[in-house]
Amino acid sequence: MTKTDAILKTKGLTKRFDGVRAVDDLSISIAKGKVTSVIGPNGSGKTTLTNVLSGLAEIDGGCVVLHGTVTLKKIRPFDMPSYGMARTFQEVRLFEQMPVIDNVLVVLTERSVFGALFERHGAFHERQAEEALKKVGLWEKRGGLASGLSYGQRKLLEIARVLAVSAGRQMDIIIFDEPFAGLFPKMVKTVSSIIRELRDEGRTVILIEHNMDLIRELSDHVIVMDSGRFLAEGSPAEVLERRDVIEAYLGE
Amino acid sequence: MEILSQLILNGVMAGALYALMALGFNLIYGVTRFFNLAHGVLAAIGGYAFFTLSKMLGLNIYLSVATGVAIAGLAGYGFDRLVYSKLRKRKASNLVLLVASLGVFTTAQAALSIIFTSQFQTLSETAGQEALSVLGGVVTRTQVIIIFSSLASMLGLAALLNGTSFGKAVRAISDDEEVARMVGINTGRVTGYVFFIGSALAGLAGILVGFDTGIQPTMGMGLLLKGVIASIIGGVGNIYGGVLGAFLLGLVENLGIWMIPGEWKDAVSFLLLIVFLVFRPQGIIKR
Amino acid sequence: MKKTFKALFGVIALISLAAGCSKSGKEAGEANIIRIGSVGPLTSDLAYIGENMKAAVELASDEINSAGGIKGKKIEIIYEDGKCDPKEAANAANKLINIDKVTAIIGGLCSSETLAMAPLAEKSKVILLSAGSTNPGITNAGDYIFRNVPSDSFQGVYAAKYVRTKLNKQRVALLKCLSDWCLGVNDSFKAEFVRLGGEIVGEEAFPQDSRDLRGQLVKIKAANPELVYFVSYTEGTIVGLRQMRELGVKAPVFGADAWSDPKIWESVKGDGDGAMYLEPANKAYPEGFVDALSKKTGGKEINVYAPRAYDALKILASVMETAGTDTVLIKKGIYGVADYKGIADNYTFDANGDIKNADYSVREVRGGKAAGAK
Amino acid sequence: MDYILHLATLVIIYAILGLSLNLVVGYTGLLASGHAAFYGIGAYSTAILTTSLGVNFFASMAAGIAASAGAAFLIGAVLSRFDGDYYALVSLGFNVIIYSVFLNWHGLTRGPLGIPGVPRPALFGMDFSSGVFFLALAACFLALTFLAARFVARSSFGRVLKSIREDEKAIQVFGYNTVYFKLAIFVISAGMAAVAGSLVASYINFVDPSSFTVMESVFILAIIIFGGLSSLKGSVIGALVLVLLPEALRFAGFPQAIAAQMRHVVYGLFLVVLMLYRPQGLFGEFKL
Repeated sequence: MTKTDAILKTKGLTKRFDGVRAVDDLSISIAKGKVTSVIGPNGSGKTTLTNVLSGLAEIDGGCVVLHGTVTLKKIRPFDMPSYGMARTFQEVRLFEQMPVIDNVLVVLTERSVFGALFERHGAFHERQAEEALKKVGLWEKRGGLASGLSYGQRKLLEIARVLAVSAGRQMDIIIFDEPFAGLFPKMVKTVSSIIRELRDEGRTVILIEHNMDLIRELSDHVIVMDSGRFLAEGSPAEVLERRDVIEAYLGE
Repeated sequence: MEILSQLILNGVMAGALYALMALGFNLIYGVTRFFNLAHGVLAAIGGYAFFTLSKMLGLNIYLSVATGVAIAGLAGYGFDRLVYSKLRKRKASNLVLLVASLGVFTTAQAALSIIFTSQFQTLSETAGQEALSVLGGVVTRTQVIIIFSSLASMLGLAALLNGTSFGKAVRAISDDEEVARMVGINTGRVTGYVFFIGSALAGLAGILVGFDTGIQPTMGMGLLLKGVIASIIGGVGNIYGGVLGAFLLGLVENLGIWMIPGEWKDAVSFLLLIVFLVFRPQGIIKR
Repeated sequence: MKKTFKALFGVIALISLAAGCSKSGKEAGEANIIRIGSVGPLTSDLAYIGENMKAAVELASDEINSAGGIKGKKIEIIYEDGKCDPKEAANAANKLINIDKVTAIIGGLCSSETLAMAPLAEKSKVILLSAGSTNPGITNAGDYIFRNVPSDSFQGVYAAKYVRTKLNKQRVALLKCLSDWCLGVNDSFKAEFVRLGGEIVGEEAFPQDSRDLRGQLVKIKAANPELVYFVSYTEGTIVGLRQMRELGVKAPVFGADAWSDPKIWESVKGDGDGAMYLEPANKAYPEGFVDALSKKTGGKEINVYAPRAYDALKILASVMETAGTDTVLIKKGIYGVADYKGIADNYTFDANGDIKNADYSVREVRGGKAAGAK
Repeated sequence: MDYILHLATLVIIYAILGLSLNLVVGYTGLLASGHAAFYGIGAYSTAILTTSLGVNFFASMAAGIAASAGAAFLIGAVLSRFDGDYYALVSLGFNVIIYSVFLNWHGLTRGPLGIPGVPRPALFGMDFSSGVFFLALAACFLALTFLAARFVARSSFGRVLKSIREDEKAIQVFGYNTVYFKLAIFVISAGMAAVAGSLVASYINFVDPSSFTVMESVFILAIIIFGGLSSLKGSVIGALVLVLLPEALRFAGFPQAIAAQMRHVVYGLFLVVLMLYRPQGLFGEFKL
């Protein structure tokens, strides 16, 4: 991988919680147009990394470099889309007391206050929402409240939300935080085909995952974290064979 | 210079009362995570319980104080059993609890007015109190009692929380109720006790206010707001922070009116709250 | 949207029906009753005053009825809560005027209540007689609007003259509660006192429901006045006098007529000694009145407005003895009232419906009891 | 009949307040408990401008809306950083401060003396001083407020508000700077409340600080909680029921001595029972 290929890099990225370094001096780079899995045992800082990248947790040290040109020391959550990033959440965060379709429509609208105030949804938006919901198989459920969905369906709705926003606005980097956890096999298939499709469209996917089979199957590149630090990287085949990685997983 | 030391003394005295309110409020907030607005009316309940026992039934003054405090505690415990515990069981949001406690507040305050009329009553028998000179200012015996009971309550509560298994349970629930339940703590019962203790402290505050100035069914709202502000600027859910916040509030309020007219006192306390929320939202001591 | 309006009209129709029924029911069987409304704060911060006034009105109506009523008709008082809030008072007056068809309304206490009710009473030609609203704005509120409580200016001016010339005080501090009455009395005192060459060395106010005046008092003490002019209701006075003693404010205290409430002097005991205040000329309340009112309220409190509320109903009744229930005649009758000897004052109404003069005497507290000043 | 007209007018005024507050509490999920402050700013603007400067009622209402929105903008800049209990408390604190201003800024508001003699509106020779006409005028303003609220609620903006209510962080990640949205709806809502304030000042002909206390804010809050959060219809029905309930209780025949306090007992129990058994209110789609 050459330097110009990196769409997202972190340099010495650090995040502390009450003195504990959840992300510790982390320098990694994510290749453009590939699926990169970030793996590591529980508490290794993967989710903190996604939160830092999406502005939900403040950066305590280091920086993030996007597209090789933009250097960020502070990320505000609502700036994410303008950097071409979208994400899902590990613990599902839907707009519970809103209809399923509104959960998708809401991310398609004007970002400015005045724009949104005078905007009504056109057929255009609804087509996008329909497309995204059909892709995850929730179109039939569009009228019901999000809180009425099953666990798996809720995860799918989150993914549909990300699909809709990335279809409309050219999102280059999409972060999936444990999208497969708790899904039925059929749903797993849907999600993995969505991830492949995204890559085939030329988008960069960052995947946080535990399931080794899925990691082998989907990822082009794997980064291993342990205790907030960088441990190893490489192709799935070589990384998953490494002794130190296995040890990290099993615990010392 | 005399004016300054007197204002500081006044601030400390006011702070001691706010601290009693903040202690109970914070204790309850710590385990339930909701703003219990009914906390104010419990001060009035305590005051009136004492008034009934001591002035109307002629009971011994110490016995009356103890019983009055216990009655306020029981009332708080009762509100928890009848209303809040049911809501918590249903996992209602804390805004629901807030609104429910507002309903409790309104009902209980109106009930007090029906039973005791809206008249203002003074509890103190001793008129013409000799004031003691302290540091260039003066304080009354009642005020000395107030500050000592306030300090005693703080120390007692601190000892209870740090030295007993009950205290451990309370702290466990404050940290994480789910986990506390999993390790076998009967969270419902502990919360009940916490309501009793917190409300008893409010009742004590009500009785002391009665001695210092007097009681009225509507006295609760003012005390509550001061207690809440003290808790927040001190660090909500942290009883030590609440005490610090209470004294800070008392001092700022009293020193504030040195420079500006006294009628702005309430505005000053809320301004202090807003300043804190903007610049230090976690309060003096983070929980 | 449609449903909403349907529901709205449905409920309104229901209430009209209920109101209509109760009205016709009342008119049919009760021709021998004269209805009079009474509005004052029965809840809210000032409820303790409102309750007291209500008891006084009750006492007056009991006395009138047991003496045979007015021209053989009994009077029935309907009490409504004005909450010291203009909107609530307007609600109450609307209900009294339109549903109960009252001839007159005694009230309100707060000027806000009276000012909100005045346009309604004026329009429906219902007598409005306030025993507690001292706001100067009421003077011109309408033909049917009366009050048997002096406008703020009288006693402030009287007190200022007394303090300046009789007591010969030069440097005075002011302490007042934040109500229309306190402000009115205070401001007229201040104007007159300054006109007479006196000096105001400090002025502090406190919210009407505040029970901790220590901050204000510390500042007053530091101003080192020769006298403190202290305008407040019973509660503020009790805590204020006590806290003055605690803080060592040595200057003598001069108060307003609200201090004729014996509860103050019983509560503060020795702390009140030396205090002076104004009382309407030589009017110590008759002993029987205090006892009878205490029986009604279950307490000893008599605030300054209760006797006036009692007088208000008595004045109304005496006018109705000749005028009947025709409000135009009653109105004329009240304008003609001259030197009526009530228990709180001697009343003569002027062309604006205010009482004409107010004569005061100064009382001084000694040994926990008020007596005429030397 | 006048009594009915009077009650209908009050219902309408509170319906306007309910609608405006529901945009913040029901749609955006922020427990704003200082709404009486904006109601009061509207009322005082009309009272001051019409009595001392002789300004036309409608112009004074416009000025009231501007003043209220301006105040909301300033406090909202602070407030929008919070949510939950803190939002409730800071907005309540703001109410206390504004109340102190009404009470203590004698030069402007005449303090506790209040401002009497606020005129009824007149426009192009049309005089709204009679009860029926004033009711019609108030109804027009209610209709306008309702349409405006519906416009906001049905726009994309309204949907974003709901998503803020549900999960503010999650919607931020999709590119919405939620602070601006919270601020905007707060300002809009304050402007609407000022309309109700202007109406009440002119209708009662008198303004004083006692009408704009924290308890008044709580009452408005109770209206929308009862009627239903994020239901515009609910706001109107809530105002209808809660304004008329105490009036109905006047006829309920409680013993005279305790009637007034009994109304408070009933009203308090109402809130408790509602929270226990139907926290979304009558028509609400959103549970607190």
